[in-house]
Amino acid sequence: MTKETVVNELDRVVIKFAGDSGDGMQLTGSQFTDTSAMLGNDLATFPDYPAEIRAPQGTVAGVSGFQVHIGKITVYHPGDKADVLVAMNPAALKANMKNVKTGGTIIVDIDNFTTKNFDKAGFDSDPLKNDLLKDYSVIEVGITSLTKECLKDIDIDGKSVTRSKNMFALGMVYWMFSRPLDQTEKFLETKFAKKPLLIEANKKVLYAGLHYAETIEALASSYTVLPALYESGLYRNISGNVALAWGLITAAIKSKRTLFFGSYPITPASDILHEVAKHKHFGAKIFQAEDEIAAAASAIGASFAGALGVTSSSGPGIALKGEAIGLAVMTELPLVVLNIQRGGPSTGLPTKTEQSDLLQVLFGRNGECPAIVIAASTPANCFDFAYEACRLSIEHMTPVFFMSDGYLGNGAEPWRIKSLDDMPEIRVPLADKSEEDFQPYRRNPETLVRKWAVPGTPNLVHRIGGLEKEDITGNVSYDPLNHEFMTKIRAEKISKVADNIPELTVDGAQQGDLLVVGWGGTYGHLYTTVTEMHAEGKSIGLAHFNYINPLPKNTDEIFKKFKKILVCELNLGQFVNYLRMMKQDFKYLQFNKVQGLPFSVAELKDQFENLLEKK
Amino acid sequence: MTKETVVNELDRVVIKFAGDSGDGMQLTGSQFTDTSAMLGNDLATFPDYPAEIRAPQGTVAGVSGFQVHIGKITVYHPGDKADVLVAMNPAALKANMKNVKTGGTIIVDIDNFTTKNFDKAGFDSDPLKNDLLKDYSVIEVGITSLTKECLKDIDIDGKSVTRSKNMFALGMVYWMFSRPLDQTEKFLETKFAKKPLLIEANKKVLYAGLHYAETIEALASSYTVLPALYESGLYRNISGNVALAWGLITAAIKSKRTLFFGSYPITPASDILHEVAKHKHFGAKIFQAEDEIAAAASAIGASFAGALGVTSSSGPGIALKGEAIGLAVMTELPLVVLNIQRGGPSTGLPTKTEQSDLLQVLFGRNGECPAIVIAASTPANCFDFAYEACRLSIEHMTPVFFMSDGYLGNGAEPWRIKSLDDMPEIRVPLADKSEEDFQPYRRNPETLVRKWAVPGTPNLVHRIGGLEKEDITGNVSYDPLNHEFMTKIRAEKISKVADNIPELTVDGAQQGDLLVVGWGGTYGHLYTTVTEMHAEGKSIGLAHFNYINPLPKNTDEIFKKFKKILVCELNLGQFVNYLRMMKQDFKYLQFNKVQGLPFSVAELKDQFENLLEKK
Amino acid sequence: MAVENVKAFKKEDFSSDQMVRWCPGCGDYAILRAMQVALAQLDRDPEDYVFVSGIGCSSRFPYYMNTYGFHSIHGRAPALALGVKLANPDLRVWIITGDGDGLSIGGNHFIHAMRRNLDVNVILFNNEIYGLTKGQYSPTSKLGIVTKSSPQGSIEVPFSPAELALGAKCNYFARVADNNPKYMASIFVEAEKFRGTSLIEILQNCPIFNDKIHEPIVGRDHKDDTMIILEHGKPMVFGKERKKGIRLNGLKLEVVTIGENGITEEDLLVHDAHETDPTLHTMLARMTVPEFPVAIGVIRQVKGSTFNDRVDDQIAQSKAISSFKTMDDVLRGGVTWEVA
Amino acid sequence: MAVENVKAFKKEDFSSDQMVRWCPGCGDYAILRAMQVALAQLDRDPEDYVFVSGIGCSSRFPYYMNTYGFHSIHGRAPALALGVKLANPDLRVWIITGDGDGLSIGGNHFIHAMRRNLDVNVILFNNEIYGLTKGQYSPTSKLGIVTKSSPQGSIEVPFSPAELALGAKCNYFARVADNNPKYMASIFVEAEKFRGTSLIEILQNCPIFNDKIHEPIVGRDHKDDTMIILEHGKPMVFGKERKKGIRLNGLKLEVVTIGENGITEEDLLVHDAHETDPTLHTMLARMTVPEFPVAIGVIRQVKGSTFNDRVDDQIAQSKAISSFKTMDDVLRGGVTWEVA
Ligand SMILES: Cc1ncc(C[n+]2csc(CCOP(=O)(O)OP(=O)(O)O)c2C)c(N)n1
Ligand SMILES: Cc1ncc(C[n+]2csc(CCOP(=O)(O)OP(=O)(O)O)c2C)c(N)n1
Ligand code: SF4
Ligand code: SF4
Ligand SMILES: [Mg+2]
Ligand SMILES: [Mg+2]
Repeated sequence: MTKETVVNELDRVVIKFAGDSGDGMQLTGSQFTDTSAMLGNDLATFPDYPAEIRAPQGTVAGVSGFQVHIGKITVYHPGDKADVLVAMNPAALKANMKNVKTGGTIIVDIDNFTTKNFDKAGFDSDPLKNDLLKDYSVIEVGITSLTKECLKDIDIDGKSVTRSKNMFALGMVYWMFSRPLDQTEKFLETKFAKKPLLIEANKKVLYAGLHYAETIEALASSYTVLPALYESGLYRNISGNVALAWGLITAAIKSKRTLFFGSYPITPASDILHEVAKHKHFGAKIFQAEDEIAAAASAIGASFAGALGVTSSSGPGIALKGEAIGLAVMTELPLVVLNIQRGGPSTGLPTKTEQSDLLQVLFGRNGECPAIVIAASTPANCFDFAYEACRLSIEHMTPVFFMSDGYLGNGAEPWRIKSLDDMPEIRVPLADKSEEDFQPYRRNPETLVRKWAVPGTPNLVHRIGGLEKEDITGNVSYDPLNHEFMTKIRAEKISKVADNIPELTVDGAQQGDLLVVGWGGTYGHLYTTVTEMHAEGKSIGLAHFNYINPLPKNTDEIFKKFKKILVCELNLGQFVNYLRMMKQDFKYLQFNKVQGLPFSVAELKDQFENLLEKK
Repeated sequence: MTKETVVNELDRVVIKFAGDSGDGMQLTGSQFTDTSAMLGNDLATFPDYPAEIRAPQGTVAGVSGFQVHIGKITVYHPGDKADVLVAMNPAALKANMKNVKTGGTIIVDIDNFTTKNFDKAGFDSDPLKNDLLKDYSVIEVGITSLTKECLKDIDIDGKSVTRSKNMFALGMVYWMFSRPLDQTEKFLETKFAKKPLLIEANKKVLYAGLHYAETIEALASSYTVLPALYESGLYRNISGNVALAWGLITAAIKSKRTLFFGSYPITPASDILHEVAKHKHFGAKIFQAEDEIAAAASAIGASFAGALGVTSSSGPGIALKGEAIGLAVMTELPLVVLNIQRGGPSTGLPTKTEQSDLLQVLFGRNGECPAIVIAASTPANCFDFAYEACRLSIEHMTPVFFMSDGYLGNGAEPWRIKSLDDMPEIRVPLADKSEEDFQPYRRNPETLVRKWAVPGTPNLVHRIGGLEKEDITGNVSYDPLNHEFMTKIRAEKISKVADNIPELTVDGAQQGDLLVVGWGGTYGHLYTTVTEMHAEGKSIGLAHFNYINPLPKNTDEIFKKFKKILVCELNLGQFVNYLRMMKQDFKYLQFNKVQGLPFSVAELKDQFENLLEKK
Repeated sequence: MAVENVKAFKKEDFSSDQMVRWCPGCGDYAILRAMQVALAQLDRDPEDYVFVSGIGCSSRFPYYMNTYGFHSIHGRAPALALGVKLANPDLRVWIITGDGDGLSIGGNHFIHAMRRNLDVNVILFNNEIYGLTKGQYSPTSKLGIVTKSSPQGSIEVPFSPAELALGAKCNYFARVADNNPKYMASIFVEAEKFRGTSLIEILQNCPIFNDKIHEPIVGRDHKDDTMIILEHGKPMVFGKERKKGIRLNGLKLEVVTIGENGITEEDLLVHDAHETDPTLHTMLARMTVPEFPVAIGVIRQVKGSTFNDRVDDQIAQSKAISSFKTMDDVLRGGVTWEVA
Repeated sequence: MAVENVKAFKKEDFSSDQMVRWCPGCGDYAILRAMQVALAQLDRDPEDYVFVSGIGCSSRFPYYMNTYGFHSIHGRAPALALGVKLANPDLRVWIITGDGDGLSIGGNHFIHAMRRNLDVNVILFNNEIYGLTKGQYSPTSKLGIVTKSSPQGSIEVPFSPAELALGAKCNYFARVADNNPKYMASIFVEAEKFRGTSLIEILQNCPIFNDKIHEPIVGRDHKDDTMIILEHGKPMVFGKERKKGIRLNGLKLEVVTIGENGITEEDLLVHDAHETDPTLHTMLARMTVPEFPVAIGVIRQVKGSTFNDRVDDQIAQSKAISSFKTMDDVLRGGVTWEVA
């Protein structure tokens, strides 16, 4: 990654509430502000009222807005573009959509998206139905009707009902940014001290909004890395899960394989299924399975039959796939397993981000059962690493785990668009019918890869399965020495993948005092912090891993060049422990966070500075 | 373990073939001998014919036997007691059963077990139906009828059919000891050179026996550790899986919990299910589930309702239980998970022993999901460690993995019988209805254990689940800091278990040149080798781990006392890698074997001597 | 039915302190209320109930009941509940599941639960969609439905929960709509009294992701003609004017009008929920609009021994005949020897 | 039936070089032979077939067929086979499973396979026992059976594979006994020609762990009276003298004797395997000894669109209407901007 980047952190988030003058947006915005202030955030706000006192309802002129910029670290201005826009009607959308970051989240009250209102707002057609908002994460909610429904048992007038719908929007935003409700509750109690019914109603709607966001598992999709210095080229905005889906399709086309995608919905991975399902025109076979096991097993069957078998899930679903993945290891078939991580253990925190499935994908199978593990590190490079997962899986005839997380998957960033031609060749180790004396477990002596002999091909008829295989013939074998041989060769085959992946690179100082080590979705924050500090003259470098098993060949070399190594992860220390296994000779420090949130630059800087001083 | 032990290794196995004079036992025995000789085994044989030339059929006097003792290392005599007895009729059983090691395997041709034959042999009743063979692993096979069935399409006379049944027995024993068939095939070709039908018939039966043993997953159940110096007391012979089952029942009785056992059959764990199913008289609830997931989930439900929930399986089934075990971690309920390991990956080698599921049980779950892991190390101490698994699971309200393997589970050894009174107290952290302001996630400040509040109890009504819990109340919480706090407390709770387990002890030298490290089922071989070498004056000690997570507190202390540490395992190095994570400061050497077989003393000695010399 | 409530519980006694988190207008609210009303009519204390659920919007249910509750993992509630019930058969166990939770990932546990006949109640919230994961088609979604995961329409033939359950040896099946909580409560009460697995399918509306999917059946303005409430021992009459009925014609059911073509109530089928042969129950459960009204109420209710009783019987039998009285008897049984 | 075999295959062409490992006398041998005979009658080359199995004695089957084969993991064969078939719909896919593999751990995939109607064949080896793991009761074992895991007798009500499958929307169900390989082969040939999921239950004997369990049905000396072979379009006659028949009486089946009480062949049911309503098929499939003969042959055979066709239709439709012709169109579609 050559481009210069800056981080837009979650703790420097910009939210814009916009609606008609009567929609109570000022109040909503200031409630969010006050609550955030109580949490100790620094902030800057920018309310903008309509020019006229009584602007015509539903027009752009009548839109009232409140922008708030909050941050853990000092915030100097109300923010340029919003991460989240709440648009209570089409006019509010029209007035503010240009000021939403590409990839940002837009919450709209669909109840107000009527033809009449489009007209008033100056839209030609329904902006939710055309391509206009393609690059935003749009959450369509019937705020008005849900508010009404919520208050149907409370005896207040219709106007009060309508007025309280801003609380629904506020509740949703509170959920997305994990804000407590007590400040606003107190506010409501004071404001409506004499109208207890209104207190009850407003609170009820506030909670309804919060719970609604929880129920529909609404995620804040702001992402960290915004390229500042662009290379020239054509750009688009892209979210991690979409980029990932496209990477898979691209790899299938390039390798001339049918893409088979078997999945069972789960947050935050479902969007990949939704996205690939839109692209059947390339011949992709999409299967929404009855469960995760069927999803994995079907992908293995498809691979056996010559397709590119892919399966996706998040932690709990990946746990269920372990046995099937073992079968793919034993049968040495391609299989791409996508793990969009979320907070664990168990059901955990489905909508929060975490990196705590690393050891599971490395070791969560019975027996000696090695698999390739790679991780994307930005939303856009989900495209590249999804492609890479397919390439490695096919070229090495073995399962590959592709690791992402809720933060990457849902986040978006500008992407310099690649073309099919930019992507590396995928060498498919197909056996063909002219094969002489075909043996299913004969291997390429260099890569140790067996050939892919696809059903339907004459001359290659053979049978495979989960029992230990005899070397070369692939027949069932209980022979002790054969078992040891095969166990070792399966391990060796995976370590040889190191010859087929790029070396590790370092950002910032190439040697010196402190090497920051990270992997996966933390790249944006680590990169920003390290390069900023390096620019300030600190002896600090960043080695960020996309390839985890096997590790890049030059890992030792790089580790040797630094006095201290600090491994930063959103878990209790899984990669650092893996490094202790694989590279025991180095001493590792670790910095961990398990809050369902990404790192913040501020906390990282703190850590790094501390360590640099201590030397 | 204070008693002195000697090893009876697989490669010093004694097999006795016995039948009527006409049954061809001499030929069978010598075939086994020749085949073993060709494999490079040292051996000693002892044929014993009936005294009379034509002893009456079916009587003890008419029994013809052939004993063979084979070994990788020098064998000086045909062996005392047999590891495996093949008894073609009741008389052969009668004549030889005293000379089978307790816990040994007896293969009988049930077709000959008729009342008439019992009489002739001098049995009062059917020896297969009464308690007589309780302490052996008896394989009942209809050898005669299966042979007939097998040859029904080959046109040879009845006598030739009957005569070839010894080949069935031989085929079975070949399977059990992984012998190749070619030597015997050649022999048959020569012997019956002029009668091609007999060649075909005998070969067919030989293979039928081999495949039959494979199909019914016959295991050779010889075990290694035979106590030589007994403490005084009452002894019995016991196999690992039976000891384990009894340990569970004992723990349930001691803790006054209903034992709930939920399982799905799988080799080599099924026998535990069969054994507990025999003991419903203690109120145990046994559930043969529809699959492993249901087995685990049902055990969790039972634990929630106040029972001692246990589930058993082997590697592939454990893979399936991962998600459910995560739920038990999150809900902090007792759950004992028994993993009787077999050769992997995938279906692998179902009847062979291996230690390759360690990393799976340590890390095979999504999220930060710690569990206690302990391992038995001899068949008899499966009793103790099963009990211990229950104790720790209840006292610490958390899942415990109990690790055994096919070798331990199926093997047997003499056991100095324990009594309920010998077993340590189990302190059940029950909440009772007088609890004031009960909160499901309030913890014991020392152990961090929450209380077990059992449905049906007034005043303790509460709800739990897999979503992250709020500290103290146990309500669903998405709060970032609470999540970090809970994640850490779950980890800390498990590390505090170290206060409730014994320290690690060392056999042989207490300090010095070489510390051999092992865990689980390899104890017998490691112990024998190390103590023999120590007796010879070598500076060598053995630290064998039964407690794996957490590690005993004094682990560092012991590691420090040796110059070299060698970790020996039946896998590619899982425990050693775990030690590299947990105790990074030490350097580890490793010795691994992945052949589906236990270590042999010879190969261990070789390794150890090499290392001691190199110093 | 004679409802005893010697303890005079109120609905609120079964209502937990947790805030209910479903979307406004969700059909789940009515089900929750009906359950609280139902349990208040019975005489068991809150601590005697355990609500076990999987994952889904519906599976949040246990949090809102002031009883013991377990919000478990996706699809596994029947297995978990089996452990609860066997561990303590005195507990009254309710399984809460959705069409995705129960019939997709949980299908295996579901069918095995049916054949075992454990004494539990299963409430299947059938909204024909995955609610919690934001609207993918489920195993009960109609062929052709456009959802997030089926942009061109679903290509899966749906299950009928009733047919599947009856094919799996289910002994008790009832169906209710979410817009009649009072009637629902009465069915809950009945189910609770039935010894064995009672399965209740609820036609539940998800206003957010699959709004009005049951409207052709449950819609206020036509429901009398599109639903038929079956009552054991009563003729199968329905319709606003109660003029329509169900008759058997060979092996087919047909809708007839009383008074037309000489048809009288005598010609109609009389509902026999207790018939052991499931043939007619399956046919009734299979009826669907527009041809037929959808059958509501207890369609099948056949007594049989329960799994928990069978487990306990074997324990009792085993206790009676076992020669082992204490664990030490076991440990010391068989061949032993003394070392001095 | 007209069997074309333009390629003149021999049974041996479908027989692999692997030694068959089942116990002597195992019913699996006959099934293997029948399969080889059946495929030899058809005109597809060995490489066009894929046999996919789970785990169990029965699941060893693919090793012995000279075709592509996949011995997968326990219970998951239907899911794996779905991937094979969708990846290449030209392949002829056979799923081999056992009563444990298919109905215990694999129950969920089994029922979902039934409703989807993928064009594959499923052979269920029903020996009412777990063979490979040495004899525990299975989901089809009879209540009360004593096995290794049920020393006091099994307490589980068994599934009827037919009822379960039909309840799950199965379109093709046949049943055969392992002691009539010729007839079995003819059914395999028919199933292979059927487009959709064909389920064939085989009453298979396991002489080692559950010997003669089907004897009351298939025993040589009485089988004419204890089995009825159903043929589409033919009256339901059976018995050694072909004097017995099946008649419908209200909603119940009954066995009648031709010539007694004035009964003629006219009174008997005529088998209609093509009837879409599964009611009668379910009743027929449910018949069991001693009251009834057990139905053998193709009990249900109803055409419907296949899952693989539906998948391919959507792809074709999508190709026809999509504005994206190349991947680059997708990558460059939507809002983009140029940086110089
Ligand atoms: C193992 C696993 N896989 C997938 C999910 C994601 N998931 C949660 S609920 C659900 C479907 C819920 O549908 P349904 O049971 O119909 O409940 P509803 O929300 O409609 O009430 C899915 C797929 C999960 N939580 N765990
Ligand atoms: C995940 C998993 N669980 C359990 C097993 C053990 N297992 C192998 S086959 C089998 C049952 C086989 O029964 P069935 O399908 O009826 O086949 P049969 O041997 O009777 O032909 C079991 C429980 C396994 N291999 N994998
Ligand atoms: S998404 Fe649907 S089912 Fe879920 S709570 Fe909302 S309305 Fe109810
Ligand atoms: S155990 Fe039974 S089913 Fe398995 S091969 Fe032997 S006879 Fe056949
Ligand atoms: Mg649903
Ligand atoms: Mg079976």
